[in-house]
Amino acid sequence: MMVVRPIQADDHAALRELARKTGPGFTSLQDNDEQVAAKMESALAAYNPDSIPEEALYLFVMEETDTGEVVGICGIESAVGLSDPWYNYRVGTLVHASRELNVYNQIHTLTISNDHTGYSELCTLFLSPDARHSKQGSLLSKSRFMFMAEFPQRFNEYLIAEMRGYSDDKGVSPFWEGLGRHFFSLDFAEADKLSSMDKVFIAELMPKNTIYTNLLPQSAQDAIGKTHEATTPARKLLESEGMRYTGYIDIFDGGPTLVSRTNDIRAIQESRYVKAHVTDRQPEGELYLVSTTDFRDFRCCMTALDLVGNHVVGLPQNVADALKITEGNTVRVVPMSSGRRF
Amino acid sequence: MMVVRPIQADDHAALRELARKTGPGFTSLQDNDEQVAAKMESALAAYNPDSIPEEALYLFVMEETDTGEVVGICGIESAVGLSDPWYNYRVGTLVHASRELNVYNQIHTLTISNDHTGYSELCTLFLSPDARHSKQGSLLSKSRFMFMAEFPQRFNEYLIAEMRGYSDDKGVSPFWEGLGRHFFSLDFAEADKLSSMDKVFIAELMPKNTIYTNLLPQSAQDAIGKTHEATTPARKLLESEGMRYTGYIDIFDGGPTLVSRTNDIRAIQESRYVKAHVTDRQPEGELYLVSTTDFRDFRCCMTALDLVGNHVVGLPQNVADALKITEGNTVRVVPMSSGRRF
Amino acid sequence: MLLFRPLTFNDLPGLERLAVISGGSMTTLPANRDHLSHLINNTQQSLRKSVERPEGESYHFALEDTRTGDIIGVSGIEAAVGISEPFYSYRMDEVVHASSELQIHNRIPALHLCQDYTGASRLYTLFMDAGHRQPRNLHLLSRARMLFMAAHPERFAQRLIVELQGIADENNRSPFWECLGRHFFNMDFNKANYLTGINSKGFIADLMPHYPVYVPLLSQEAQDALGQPREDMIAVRELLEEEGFVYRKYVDIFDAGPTLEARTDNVRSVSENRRFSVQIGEAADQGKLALISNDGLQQYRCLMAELNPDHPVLSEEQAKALQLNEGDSMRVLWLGNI
Amino acid sequence: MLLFRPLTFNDLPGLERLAVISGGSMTTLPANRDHLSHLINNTQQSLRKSVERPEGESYHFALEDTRTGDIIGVSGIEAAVGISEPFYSYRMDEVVHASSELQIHNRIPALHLCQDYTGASRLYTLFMDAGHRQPRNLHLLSRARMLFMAAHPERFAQRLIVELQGIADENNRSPFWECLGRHFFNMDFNKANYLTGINSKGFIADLMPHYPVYVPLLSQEAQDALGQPREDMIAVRELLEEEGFVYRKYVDIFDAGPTLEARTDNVRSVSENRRFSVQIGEAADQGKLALISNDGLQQYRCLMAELNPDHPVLSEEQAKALQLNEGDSMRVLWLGNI
Repeated sequence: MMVVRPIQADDHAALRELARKTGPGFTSLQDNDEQVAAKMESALAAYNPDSIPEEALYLFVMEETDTGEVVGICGIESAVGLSDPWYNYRVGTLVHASRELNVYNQIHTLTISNDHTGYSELCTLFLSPDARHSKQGSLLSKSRFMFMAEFPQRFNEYLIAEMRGYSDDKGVSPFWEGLGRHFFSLDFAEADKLSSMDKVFIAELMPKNTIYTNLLPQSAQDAIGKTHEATTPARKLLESEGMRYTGYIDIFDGGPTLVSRTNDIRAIQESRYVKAHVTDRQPEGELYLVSTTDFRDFRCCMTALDLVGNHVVGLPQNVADALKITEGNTVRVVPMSSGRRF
Repeated sequence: MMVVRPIQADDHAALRELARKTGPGFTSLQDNDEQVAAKMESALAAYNPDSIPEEALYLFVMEETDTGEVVGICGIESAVGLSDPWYNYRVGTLVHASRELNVYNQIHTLTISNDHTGYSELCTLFLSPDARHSKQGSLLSKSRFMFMAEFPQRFNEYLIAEMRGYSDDKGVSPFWEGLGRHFFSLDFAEADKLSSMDKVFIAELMPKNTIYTNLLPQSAQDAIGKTHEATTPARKLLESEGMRYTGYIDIFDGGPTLVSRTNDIRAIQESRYVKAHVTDRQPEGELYLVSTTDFRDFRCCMTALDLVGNHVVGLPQNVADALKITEGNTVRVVPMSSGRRF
Repeated sequence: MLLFRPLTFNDLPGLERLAVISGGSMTTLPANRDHLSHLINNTQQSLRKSVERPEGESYHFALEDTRTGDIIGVSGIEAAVGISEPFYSYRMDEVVHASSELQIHNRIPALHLCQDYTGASRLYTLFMDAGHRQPRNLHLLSRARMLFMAAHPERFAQRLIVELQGIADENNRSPFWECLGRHFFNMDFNKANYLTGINSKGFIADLMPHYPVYVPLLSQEAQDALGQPREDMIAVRELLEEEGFVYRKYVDIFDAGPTLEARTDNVRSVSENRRFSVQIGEAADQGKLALISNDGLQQYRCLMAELNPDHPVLSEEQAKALQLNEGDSMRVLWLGNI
Repeated sequence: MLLFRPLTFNDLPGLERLAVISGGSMTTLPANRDHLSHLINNTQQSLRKSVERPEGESYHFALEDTRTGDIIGVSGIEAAVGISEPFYSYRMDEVVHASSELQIHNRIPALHLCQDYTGASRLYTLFMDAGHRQPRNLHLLSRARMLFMAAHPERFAQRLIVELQGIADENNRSPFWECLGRHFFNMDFNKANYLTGINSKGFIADLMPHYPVYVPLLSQEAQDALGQPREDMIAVRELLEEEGFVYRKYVDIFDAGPTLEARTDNVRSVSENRRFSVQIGEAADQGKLALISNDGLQQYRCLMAELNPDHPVLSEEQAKALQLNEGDSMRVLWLGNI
């Protein structure tokens, strides 16, 4: 049984092992002892039941309960931009029109913004390649919404997720080539490496005045808000939960940021409390997310359910075991996917 | 029975009568022969089944079928800003921070934008005071979503609605006093009158550079995105359908613009086709919107239903009559309000 | 003899001919009869008006071949730009982008749409028939205006500017326009130029980029054109530089041609001309080249001739052309070798 | 006698005393020993350096009372601002907002954060002990710098600026700062001023408003302070205006005090001083007031005395103070009535 739960100190070796598998594109979890240790440390600090840190990184792992193996990781930043500014370009529209000349012109612009300051962020999602089946990726990603639904006071009113931007076969970003490159004395590879550690310097060097996109090469214009091929499934998943591209892009590669009011996320809005009735039956049909109400011992699984009236669900024993609950405990449930109400 | 349907040429007298009741705050339907005639004309042009005009004003009236009396009006602009630019201020955030000095400062900004160019707009909602009961205001407002669900190709991917901004007991807008006034040689009353006819001149005179809101008087800052008291119920209704304030405000009074992807509007997303089964029974329980699939003869009512399986609903005879449908016709239905799915 | 004098309504056909052969290369000289007649009318009204400080006046002059009566050139002065309608330029500023952490300090040039020259006087609409484009004629057509300014200082501002046409190819295609203006106007350069000539300029603010434009984002061709005059303007530029005009990184918003500026009082032709009492007689054998003018308004006349620097004497014909009599005062500007 | 000369490390205590009594009113003279010692060190290194064109050098001078050895004033020159760290000003431009339909044409002044003076030389850090603030001493302390510039033109830029302190009340509270800067720095003026003095200035770009600030949105008090010098700066301003400095609507980003500028060559004290061969003897009875300097670097000395304008003769004491011998060259600037 796959269960998602907060990371613990003794997950260090497993996390280190996972980091080995991520590859160079995955900047938030690199094959690097120091980074892993730092992540671990800040994540452990976040799970403090007695206080609500302004900036906390909540990290979760996905564990196969049969073997104890950790096969995935995901995270939530409670608030971005409170130490170093959080930068985006915002895509805007300006109409330049003259009735006198009968000219009407829509022009798109890019403006530096810190509009997402303080927003919560979905981050650091990685699932071991051999575990990428049976909707386990969806469980890993969406389990975070169950945690946010349970502990809303720890998160911002708004939630964002950054999608990796488009780059070509050679790994070159046309958005960077068309815009950023002119303002740097660095080549893409170097800038890319630096940006993975700290994006503040990019903002220092990027143009601060509004840019007219029609002055950029077509390839750069086309890359605005375009997701990297490898990230497209993640984008679809988040869009199905109500997150939307609203015109904010990465200042570096032009990749889109998805945004939603946290409470408008489908899984958060639709989830509700029920009493668990542990049965021998193995229910069939629609899959649900089921999570516990604990903080440090938060656990989330994916399973079919027996809906017994409005307030009770039947759960098989193996799920109850994975969640560490017993008959009559309160759990939070929500259907895995959106669907019709009537 | 109340039914909402497209305006027709012979509604002219009724519309003129309705306009008499609106009062001075309601700029889009004034007690003014010319304005009424112009509205009428452009609305009639919009209901052309053979072509899809780029800019069309779809106007609907609410009729009491028993008496034939017209008691309300509502409208949809298919696209704004395609002739004259459509202006907003966008509220943004900039972080000014220096690690060296240990200073961190969040500053809000106002930037002129035409970002909503081409968006569809909900407009011109007015219900005769004696008809303001029994959720008839909701029927009038939400019937538009049924029309948009039925004819999506006539509308933009995004939908906006402008809310009247805050003004004090004397009708003075603190936002205007703190910002706009400095850039005009006109007083508020005069500017207000002019703006009801044409907002372009305001944009011509308003500052084009980004404004730091912290330089404005506190009363003006407080009015940013704040709705006029009289408009608060309308805002709540639209928010319950998923429209959200996303930081766009009126350049004149600071009132919020609500935005949504058109397809994300609850009533549009959840509505679906069913076959009508006309019965003698008067159903009870949850209220639904029911609309026909016709264009010029589009009609929408509010009623309780009998859900018969997934694809059939039982409707009482008086509703069928009001909708001008018979047994077996296809209608679109959706619950009046959002609710739980499971 | 070539005589420099204010335009009159009789000049309309001649002016139209010049406008047509200029091929729309000059914003202020569109081949549009209404506009040209308006331009003559403005000149006549401005000359008749009693002026204390410069406002909306404009003056246009013809260079007439007195033998044939043909107008072979035109040039003008606008008393103060930006008064009745806005006057736009791009100012080229540098924006610094620095990262102390990375030890990078970039200076990025950017174009700012501005109205910094509002209130300045402007020399403009200089055009001469190709057949007469010799240095001497050019000097007469351009500098006779400065003598007019010297005679009527109250009519002009302390700051004087000239916009030189920017780089364009044989089809009058401006690389700067193609890269920048076209995106905002949706039309070709010639059309935009023509419309600017005949319309009020309010629409420029409606259409042109309002945020600064970063120079590195422009095409190389467009960057190369910044502040560069068209090839056939180089002689004009040299003439103006000799007069004391300098380029301060202001360029035309359409073709990026340079705007040159000077303090009006410091312009050589304004400050260095001298006044003499008119003597009529035998002209000098071996004189020194000079511009000679009267101090009139509607009667303003200027011509180029050789005079004896010690005892300048006008011939009968010259005096008559200048409408001067023995004992009147004349203004003389000694010229170098041209 | 009051002697003007470069600062040396022996001056540190005296300099510290001045910094303390200046009460933090001057950004460049914070009461911070490290910084002051850095300032002396820069002066000494700059004087020793062989310079072809101005870069990061800075020169600070002491006005010493030779009887007591006390330092009663300090003043400085920065060779080129904005080179090692950015140099910011606000430029006051007008933005035109016009509606042709309504026949409204508003000109709205706005402040633009800019670095337009990058590369210019700057006179700065002028401070004198209150007990000695007489016009003659002020002239010596300020203008002796210009003689130094005249002696070493290769060390300075063509453009020379001075920033005058802006309006502040008795508690050193600047109305402009209270209205604008405070919102962006979250600290009071004195602290910001102090931090600006001791830190690199990169943080200004991080904190200050980057978009133009519309003047009508400022408080009336702040608007009134734009480009106005503090009351006790008015004498300095007059001195500089006599020297040919003009205010071109650039103001300090903290207190909105005016920046004055001049072409270095045109500064009166730079252009009008003359050189004489040194003669030592009986001093003039009824001489004309003058500044006299040598052309040294580390040995640069300047003092004020009355000299016979026709045959300037130095006294033994003066010659010694100036480190000049009979037959050496000295630089003399004749002063008017002070």
